[in-house]
Amino acid sequence: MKVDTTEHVLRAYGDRHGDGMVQMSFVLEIPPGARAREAAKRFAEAHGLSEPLVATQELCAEGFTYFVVYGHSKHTVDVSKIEVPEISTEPLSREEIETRIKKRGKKIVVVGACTGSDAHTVGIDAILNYKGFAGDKGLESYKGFDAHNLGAQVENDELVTRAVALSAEAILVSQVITQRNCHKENAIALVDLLTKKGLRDRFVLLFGGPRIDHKLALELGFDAGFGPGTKPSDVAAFLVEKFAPPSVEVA
Amino acid sequence: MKVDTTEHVLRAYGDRHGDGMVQMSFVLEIPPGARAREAAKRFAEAHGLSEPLVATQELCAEGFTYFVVYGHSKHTVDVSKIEVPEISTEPLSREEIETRIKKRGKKIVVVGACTGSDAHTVGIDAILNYKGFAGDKGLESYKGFDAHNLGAQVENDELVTRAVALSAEAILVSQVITQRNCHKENAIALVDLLTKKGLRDRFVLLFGGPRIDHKLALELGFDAGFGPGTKPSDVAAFLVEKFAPPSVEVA
Amino acid sequence: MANVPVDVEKVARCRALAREIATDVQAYIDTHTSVGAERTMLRAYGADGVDDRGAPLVNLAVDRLRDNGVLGLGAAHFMGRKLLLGASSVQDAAERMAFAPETDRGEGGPSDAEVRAVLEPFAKAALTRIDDARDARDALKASFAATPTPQKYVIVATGNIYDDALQAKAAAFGGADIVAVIRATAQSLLDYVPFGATTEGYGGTFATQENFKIIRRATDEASAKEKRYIQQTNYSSGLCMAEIAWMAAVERLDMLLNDAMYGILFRDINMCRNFVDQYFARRFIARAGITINTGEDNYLTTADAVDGAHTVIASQFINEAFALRAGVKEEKMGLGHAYEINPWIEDSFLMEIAQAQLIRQLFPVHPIKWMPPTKHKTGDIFQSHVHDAMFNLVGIATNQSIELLGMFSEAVHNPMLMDRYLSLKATKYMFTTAKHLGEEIEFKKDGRIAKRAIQVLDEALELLAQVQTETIWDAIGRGAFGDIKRTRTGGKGYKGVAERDARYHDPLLALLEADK
Amino acid sequence: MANVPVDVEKVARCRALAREIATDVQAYIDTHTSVGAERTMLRAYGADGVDDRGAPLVNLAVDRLRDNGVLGLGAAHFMGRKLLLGASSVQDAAERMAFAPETDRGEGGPSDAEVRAVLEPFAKAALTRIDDARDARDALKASFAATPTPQKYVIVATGNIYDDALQAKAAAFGGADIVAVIRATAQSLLDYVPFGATTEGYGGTFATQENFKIIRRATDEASAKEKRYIQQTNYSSGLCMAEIAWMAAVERLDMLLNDAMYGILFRDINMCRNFVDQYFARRFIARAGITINTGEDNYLTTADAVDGAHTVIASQFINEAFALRAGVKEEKMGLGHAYEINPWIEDSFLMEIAQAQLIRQLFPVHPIKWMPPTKHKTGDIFQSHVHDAMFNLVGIATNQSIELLGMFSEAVHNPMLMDRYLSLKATKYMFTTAKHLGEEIEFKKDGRIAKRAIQVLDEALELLAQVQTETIWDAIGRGAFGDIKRTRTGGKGYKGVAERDARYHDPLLALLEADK
Ligand code: B12
Ligand code: B12
Ligand SMILES: Cc1ncc(COP(=O)(O)O)c(C=O)c1O
Ligand SMILES: Cc1ncc(COP(=O)(O)O)c(C=O)c1O
Repeated sequence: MKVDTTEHVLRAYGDRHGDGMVQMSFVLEIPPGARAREAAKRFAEAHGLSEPLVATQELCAEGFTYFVVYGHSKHTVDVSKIEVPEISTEPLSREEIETRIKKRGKKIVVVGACTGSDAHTVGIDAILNYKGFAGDKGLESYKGFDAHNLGAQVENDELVTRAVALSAEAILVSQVITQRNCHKENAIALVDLLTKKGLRDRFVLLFGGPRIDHKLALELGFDAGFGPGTKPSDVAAFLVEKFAPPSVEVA
Repeated sequence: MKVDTTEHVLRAYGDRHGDGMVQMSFVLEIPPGARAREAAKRFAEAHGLSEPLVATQELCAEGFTYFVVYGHSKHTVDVSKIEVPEISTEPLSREEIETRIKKRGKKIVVVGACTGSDAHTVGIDAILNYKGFAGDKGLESYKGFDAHNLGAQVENDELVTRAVALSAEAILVSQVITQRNCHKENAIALVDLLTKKGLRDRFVLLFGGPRIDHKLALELGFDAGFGPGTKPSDVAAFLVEKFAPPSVEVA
Repeated sequence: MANVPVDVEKVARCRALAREIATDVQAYIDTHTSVGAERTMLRAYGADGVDDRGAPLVNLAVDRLRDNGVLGLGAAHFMGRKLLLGASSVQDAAERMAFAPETDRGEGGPSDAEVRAVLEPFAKAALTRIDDARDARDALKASFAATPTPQKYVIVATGNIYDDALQAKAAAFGGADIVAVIRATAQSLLDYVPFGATTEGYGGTFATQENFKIIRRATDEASAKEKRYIQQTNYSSGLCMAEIAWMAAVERLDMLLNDAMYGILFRDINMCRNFVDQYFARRFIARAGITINTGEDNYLTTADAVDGAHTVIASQFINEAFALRAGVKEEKMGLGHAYEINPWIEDSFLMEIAQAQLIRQLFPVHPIKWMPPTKHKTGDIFQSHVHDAMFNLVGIATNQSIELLGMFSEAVHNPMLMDRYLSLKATKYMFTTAKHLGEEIEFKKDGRIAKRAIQVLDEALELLAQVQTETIWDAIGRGAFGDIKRTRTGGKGYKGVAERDARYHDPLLALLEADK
Repeated sequence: MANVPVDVEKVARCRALAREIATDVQAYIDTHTSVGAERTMLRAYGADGVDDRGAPLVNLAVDRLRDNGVLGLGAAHFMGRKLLLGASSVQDAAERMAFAPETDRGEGGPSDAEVRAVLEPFAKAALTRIDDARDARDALKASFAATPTPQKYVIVATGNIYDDALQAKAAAFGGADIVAVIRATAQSLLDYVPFGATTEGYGGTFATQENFKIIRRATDEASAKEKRYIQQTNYSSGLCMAEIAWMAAVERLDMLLNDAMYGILFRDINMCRNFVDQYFARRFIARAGITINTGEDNYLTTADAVDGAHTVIASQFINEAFALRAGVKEEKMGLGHAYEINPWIEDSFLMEIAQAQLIRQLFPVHPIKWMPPTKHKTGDIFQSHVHDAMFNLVGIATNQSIELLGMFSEAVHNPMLMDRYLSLKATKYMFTTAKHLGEEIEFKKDGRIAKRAIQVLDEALELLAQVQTETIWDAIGRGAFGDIKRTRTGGKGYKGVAERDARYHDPLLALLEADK
């Protein structure tokens, strides 16, 4: 863990050091007016804002008021206490990746999909397909990877069946829809399924999507999590560290 | 006090009834990344948000990150407990105002100013000058009012001197600049000054400005407060109720 | 109005090519049917309801035909037989189709002519039901002043139809002209339509006939309150696109998301199935006077919006050609496009203007539907709001017909009450402040905007020529649209397609096909 | 570039009338001085420091002259005498002026010629100090690529100079080209310049020489870091406008808010005082190569922006005429205007385009300064951000030179770190996405935009003709600008004005006046 500043206990910063300024917006079911303003102030105060300023209150639907409030938050966050698991893999060059896998002697087989009813393939395509993301080519473009993209709306069952059939070493799951945590449910169900089948240890399980981070992925029983902005080469590097560590010298 | 809904205990409303959704934005002195995301989450949680979603984190200055966070606020506000003093004056027609003052037998003399170092005259001008505000003509336009607008940057001392000299019955104070509560300080200083001089009871004291409300004005020792959107006719009606109540039948 | 240069010759060639592309597919459509199509016919004749496990009666009836290998005769054929063989009503006939112990192979007994004859009054009743809904809509609409364009279209998507109704009214209060209830993520791939009012759905709310009614009631109430006709829309897509089209027709919806190819590309629905279904769907849509919204905007979420601009236009010509074959009028074709260019590209605004104006000119009587930026949105809701503002500006300047409003929270969640309110407010502002901008400006000849418009149309023409040569089946196979590749027999729902028997005849379909 | 029609004849008449208006006032200026002007000369010669109660030495020295009724001889006269009578330095001379027990009435002793002679080297040294700062600025600026227009100007205003410095750097990081430190509300009316670094101010931070240095250091560091020249600006306004101009000159500021009439109208500073002071201020500004920003934008905060549009233009011609008389080059005249029309008015955007483009054409070589919407901003920060976006769009399309960026929190508070960051981000977006829009479009002949431009110029011409007839003194008296009325002898600071004695001569002023 790196510590970034000598000051660990942070307050919000707006105008002057330590002023704790934060902005909030919300809707309450009350028509605008003096009482609504007071309600918004108290609501803001309940969040720990002092001297809340109700910048605007507008009728946004019959009986509902939209508020913008500013206030000085009393809250602090002690960043020295934050231990976030981070993927420690250093970026590797394409050559390094190819060489290491070559040394290992066989391709790394990966299977990826966007699971459940989720049809957002752009993310998993970015990681797996040749085209890649932001100029960084996908796993398909590496000689060392054998990448199978099952596309969207793949049920966990089918994903596992295909992974077994292809003798995959890693399973890459993408989840974009997160309404009422359906991504978590889907992910947990996959881990459960693998565990039940006694296959959990056979695969390195990667989880990715705009609302995914490494911490969450670990909590859900995956081996790593990748969030927004992930590049295919990040994933390649991670897998190479797993399957072809620098020391490995096998046939 | 009117009660607007049968439900008194309000939560924020975003997507579904009772979801408590609120939006926050703030800056913390930490560079973006996994730790920053976690810091923002904890910061949001400290405000009572559950399942905080860090929608964005961006470097907005060296070492500082700007965050947008959404979350489900656990806080509620019980609006049945809110008693806000409200100016109870009903709107009066121009004729009614003029007739009542005529009956009273003498004009209502008012003196207004934007005080201290505040140079924002647009508000007080809107109330006092002929032109008025949003099509509603100012007090100057009424036969029953003798309105003196001292303009901007008027010191409390001078305001009192002029009010006495003009035999004013009401003093109208406008304050627009509110940085670090200078408007409150200015207002309190005026009330203190009048009290010290034994003149407090001689005047009806009105306070107005974009950050002023009736409640605040009363707290500061004024007789009434007027916020954004006030029309001159609101002020006229208030003053007429004070100085020429319907019953009054003097010469 | 500022125009971009458009070569009418090229446009005519685009249309001719698209017509040929559709003709090729129509030959297939006219000789095939599907479980979805046949379920629709049963519903239209009047069958309804679910069994105790929630399975719709029409599914039970049609699945049995498919399992028996007689789907190609058409469900009407069997319904007619049941009616002739003693069923007391359409409902009873459908129930017999589903549950009767004996297997009906559609042979023997009544003659085909008798079958047709017995169905005739029910077919007419079905039409009347649609026509009545259409007339009711027309009458209600006529009681209000016409809505100026661009019409403001917003989505509600809470998953709970009652929250949706509340938010729909809130949207109308905020200035919306059109309210869409977004569908639950899973529904497209369900090969049946859920039943009744629903309160649980991820990413949206199930499209059910009861839910349609609930929102219709809410929007009608909103119309009365706001003194403005509030339109309702939903999705005629997925494996039940035709059934939903019928439901929408009788529940008086005003618009439907309906595309000849969206399901293939974005839901991996089998091509054959999708082409057949879209035709049946559109026959009902046409009769009902519903406006369709096509889905070309989606291409720009998977392909690059600068490189893929012409694919949108090529596809619009194809969608138009398909729609014409199903009897849909140009005035009811809300061809889709979108503002999806990476906003950080220099002069991206100029390219968006070129595209929007070009499409406006290519489809002058069509109520074209314009989609907001989505792909390049991030969680920076403030920046997102500005991005939408530019979209709105082009919308008013190029007079788009239907504008789906962008939401500043696009990259975060389905729009919340406040998000929608603010979006509507910002749009009203733009449509007011820049009201006559389009009339005030002209584009430089040979300028960037003009050149871009010419280039995009040229590329669209080229693509259409290629698709015409290779057929749409193969074009989709190589990823011509949205960078997505699909095979002719792959994808979902292929098993639900059947070749029509030579004796296939559906009197209601025949009536619908008599239009135009 | 899209142009609005401009009648060059009318423009020439506007300029001629403005010249006459300024000539009338210049006759007054040339025969008067003020405490502020004289304090400035003392500072320029090298006097500095405060007494133990914080009163600046130059105030003590000049107040004494005024109290003695000899201000009309000019402070230089007395300084020269003190130097001739044994003062060891300029500082010592100023101290003697302030504290010497005997009263110097400026008569007897050294001859006027001797006085001038002794001051000559100090006057030259004063010029050199200014020129050195100017050269240093030019050199530093030349070491970076030129900044494209519109240049992005933001304000910092924490009240604490150290927080300001942090925020100035943050602004540069975010993309700002120009950083202004907004002044404390009270400072304009102080008849002295506070001393040293300050950490308390309402609504802004005190302008002091030390504070200028602190921000210069911060912006220089930011320049090095961002590899872009970051400009610094402050306010040469209020009762100390000339002193601040001098401080800015030697502290290497790049721009100054400086207007011939702003103080009169918006700070109720006496006209005579203000006209005299602005002349002295501008003489230093001209020499220092500082760009001025005039304040016509303010008129639209008190008057209606549709009705008052022409007052802005009339005043710009007047400000130009005054500035020319003080030796300021057109290339350094950042004439001010603003986007202040009620955004909910139909076609308000078109009127804003007309105004911005007209001013661009009327003042083609001037680095015109454009102000964002403020008056119609509310606490709805989301809507406010969109409003600013439209301002930015017009800014890039009409190629404004200096653009003060709007803040979404305008109606709420002085901009915070985040507000400024987001404003810069949105502006970068607009300047990129619509980069060449101005080159791409043309305005319809006889369209709304063209007509509006013609109307506004006509009205400006009419107003100038009227002001020329009645004189500016009376025009302000009847509220010609910003709906604000002021009288010739009313307002603050009138007591600080003195008629110049026939013997008034300031060698430094003479050198400055030799320019142009
Ligand atoms: C494009 C898009 C679509 C396209 C999808 C096309 C396709 N084939 O993918 C279409 C138009 C079809 C679509 C449809 C829908 N969408 Co959509 N869509 C989007 C949109 C605009 C962009 C998503 C995207 O492509 N991002 C770009 C990619 C590159 O980013 P990414 O997914 O984050 O991937 C990166 C990383 O996360 C990571 N990554 C991702 N996966 C993985 C996996 C692994 C293993 C690894 C290592 C890394 C990794 O690497 C990638 C590269 O860096 C977003 C809004 C937005 N701006 O975010 C909404 C959005 C995701 N959609 C949404 C919804 C609700 C829907 C619908 C359900 C709406 C409806 N009811 O009809 C439908 C149904 C689709 C379904 N069943 O899933 C919501 C989701 C809300 C939520 N959080 O639950 C969003 C946020 C929009 C909104 N505000 O409503 N959508
Ligand atoms: C116009 C304006 C100016 C003009 C003022 C011209 C003038 N002669 O008034 C100019 C350009 C000169 C100006 C200067 C400054 N301004 Co200013 N200005 C504004 C602006 C844009 C609009 C204010 C306005 O006119 N509103 C319209 C009127 C009609 O509304 P109103 O005042 O609320 O009045 C209504 C009601 O409140 C009520 N009312 C008001 N007073 C009274 C009194 C009584 C008795 C009653 C009954 C009712 C009543 O009735 C009115 C009609 O409904 C606001 C931003 C904004 N959009 O709000 C900033 C703003 C108020 N200014 C601000 C600042 C900081 C300044 C400066 C100090 C900046 C600087 N350092 O240079 C200077 C200095 C001026 C000074 N010493 O006061 C800040 C204040 C921050 C704060 N809350 O402390 C604001 C919010 C801008 C910002 N975000 O920084 N400003
Ligand atoms: C034409 C069209 N149909 C349908 C949909 C979505 O519906 P579903 O994916 O639920 O079929 C979309 C998505 O926006 C669309 O554009
Ligand atoms: C030209 C000009 N000078 C000065 C100021 C403000 O400075 P002050 O009021 O402190 O003199 C402004 C305000 O925006 C201005 O426009």
